[in-house]
Amino acid sequence: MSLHLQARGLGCERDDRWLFKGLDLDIHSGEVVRIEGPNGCGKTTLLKILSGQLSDYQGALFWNGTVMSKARDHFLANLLYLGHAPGIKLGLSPLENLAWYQALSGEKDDEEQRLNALESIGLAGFEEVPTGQLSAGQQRRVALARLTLTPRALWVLDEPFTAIDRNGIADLERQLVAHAKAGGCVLVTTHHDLPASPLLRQVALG
Amino acid sequence: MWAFIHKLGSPRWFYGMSAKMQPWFWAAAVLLLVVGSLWGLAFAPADYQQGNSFRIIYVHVPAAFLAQSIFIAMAVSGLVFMVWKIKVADMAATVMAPFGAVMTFVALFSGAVWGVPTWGTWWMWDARLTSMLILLFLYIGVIALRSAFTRRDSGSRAASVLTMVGVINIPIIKYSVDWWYTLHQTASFTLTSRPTMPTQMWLPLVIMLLGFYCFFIAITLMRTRSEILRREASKRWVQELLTDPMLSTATKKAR
Amino acid sequence: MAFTSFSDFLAMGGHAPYVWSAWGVTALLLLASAWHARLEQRQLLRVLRRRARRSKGVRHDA
Amino acid sequence: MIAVKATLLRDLTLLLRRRGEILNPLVFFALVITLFPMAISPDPALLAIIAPGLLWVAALLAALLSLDSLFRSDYDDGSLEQLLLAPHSLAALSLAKVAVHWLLTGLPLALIAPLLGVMLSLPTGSYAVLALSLALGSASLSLIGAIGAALTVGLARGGVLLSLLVLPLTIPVLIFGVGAVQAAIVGSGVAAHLAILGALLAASLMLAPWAIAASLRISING
Repeated sequence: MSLHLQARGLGCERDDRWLFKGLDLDIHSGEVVRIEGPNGCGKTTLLKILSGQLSDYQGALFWNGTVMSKARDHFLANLLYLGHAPGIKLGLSPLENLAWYQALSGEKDDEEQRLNALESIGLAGFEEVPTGQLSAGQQRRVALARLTLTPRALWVLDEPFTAIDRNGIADLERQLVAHAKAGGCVLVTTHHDLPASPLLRQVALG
Repeated sequence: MWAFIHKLGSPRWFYGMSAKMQPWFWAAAVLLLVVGSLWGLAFAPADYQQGNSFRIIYVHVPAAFLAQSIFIAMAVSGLVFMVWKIKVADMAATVMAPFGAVMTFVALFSGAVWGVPTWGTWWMWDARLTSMLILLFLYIGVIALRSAFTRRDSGSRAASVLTMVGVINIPIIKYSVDWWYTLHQTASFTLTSRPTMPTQMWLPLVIMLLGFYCFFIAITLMRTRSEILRREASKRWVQELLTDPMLSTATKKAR
Repeated sequence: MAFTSFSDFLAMGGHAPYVWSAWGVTALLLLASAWHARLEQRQLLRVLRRRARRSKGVRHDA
Repeated sequence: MIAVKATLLRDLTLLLRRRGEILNPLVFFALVITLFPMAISPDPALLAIIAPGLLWVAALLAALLSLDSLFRSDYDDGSLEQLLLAPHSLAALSLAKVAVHWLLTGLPLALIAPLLGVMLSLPTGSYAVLALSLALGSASLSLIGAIGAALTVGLARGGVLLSLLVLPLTIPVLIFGVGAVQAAIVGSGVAAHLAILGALLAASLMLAPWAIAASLRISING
């Protein structure tokens, strides 16, 4: 299925200061789009708008050609958003955290899949350890395990490489490209330079 | 209808329109308040039971009415702001809140003072006074919540939600406080409930009520205009208004 | 007219402190509100005019 | 529905792992009740008169104390964003969170209230009504309080503001809750009070989830 997220004349004003204005953006299936720009230029805000969390912006959003407000349910059913904060409960084990996400995304309760997802992200052996006892990088990996766990077409990732070691970064880069090749699309902000790829597109902000 | 709503919602249009209407409301407010005060203070007959202390009714009741009406007006503005994203509605709600709190305070103060000759005490947990006190807390809550947000837009929307929740609660609070009061009734009669009032008594009350409402509309228009200027200061029409001396005096006088 | 003389009017049949304090506070707060609204508008206009002139001046220099 | 159930389970698990947070409101409740005889008088006759009101006010404050943390940790660790982006009704999901708050705060408070009632020489025959009215009333408190918690979750110092926003709105619940206990002492009209408490709960159940959802969307805006 071909997907298309479209932004027209997007602008965001925060207390009389324009973060960005008149932004046109097209994101299609099979693309990795990297938003870049200096600190405070509104990358996170843009991702929050594009993922449908913020409503006070100017301009219009379209999902597969339909206005976002009418296509919201379909959009959310195809979206996987990973924010600045990983959204991981420190009091729960990685397995329990993923179980909640599986239910939240409307997937079938399947422990086999959760174990596989944790293994593929390199957390085999830590499934039952309270997440609070894991390192920051491992906690981030629990969140990243959702990429394998829940099959969603559109990935919106805010600084996903934070606290991840070099091997993990290489794996994640490969995963992003593979996802785009398989027909998904990835929208990502990062200060880390992604390796050149025909699928990669850079959008400068600010 | 839609065109009208959006015209009304345009700060620029509202700024011009309110300039035209404002003087009339000020004039009406002054006229009604002066006539009502003279009539109520000097010409209305004294009450056979309460004597001249009953003249406090002419400030207590209008203030209490206004206090409740302003909260409802804020809730309606909040709804308009949330549903149609009309910013003028929120600006009006912003400036209404402090005046509403002042009116609630006036109602409380005049009620407390009235209590001395009537019940022999400064404070009685009378149903009306208790409801007013709770209303004052609601006003303070809305004002505090709005100012607690660093982003004005979030503050506006949070205050709108709280006002709407409050306005649904006000009748429930009023009903339960009335019920609670009848259960524990200690005073022989409430301040303002009386079987019949001669025309000479209630006519000044109506005039004072109208005067208070006109005053409220006038001051809301005036302060909303300031709020528009403050929030739209960077817009071009405001800049033109400010830098063109001819235009700014013209809008002040002619409109 | 409910009173026979002006001093009678001021005395309010012995309820003077209550009637006049309630009315006084009300009048005071209404006047203060109106005065505050007017002051707010004037100050705002003054500040905004000055700022507008300054930004215009800067544009001319540059 | 699966998502609502999973959220319910997740929050229950989280809170049950940190038992201190469940115990704190209960200890606070008992402590406040202990203060009153010392501040007023140990006279059983006097205490019996004011006991229903004291128990209700103390329980109200204890429930309020724990409200601030209702959405706080979800806001801090980013789970709230995920909750908002789930393809489910946010109102239903927040209702699950409120239900957990009631199960682990309101219900335990209602259950230990009769015990504290004994210490305040609450007249016999009103204990069951005390527990029942608190159970019903605290559910409304959780719902109304959650609106305030959702409105203040994005603010750095939301705690005191939360009390200021929520307490005036809880007055009807307080009046009829205390009324039910007093009616039980006098021996008449308990059913009417409990019915009104139930009606207040039904109304809050219908309206509060939408207000909570709207407030959460505002708070996530920062």
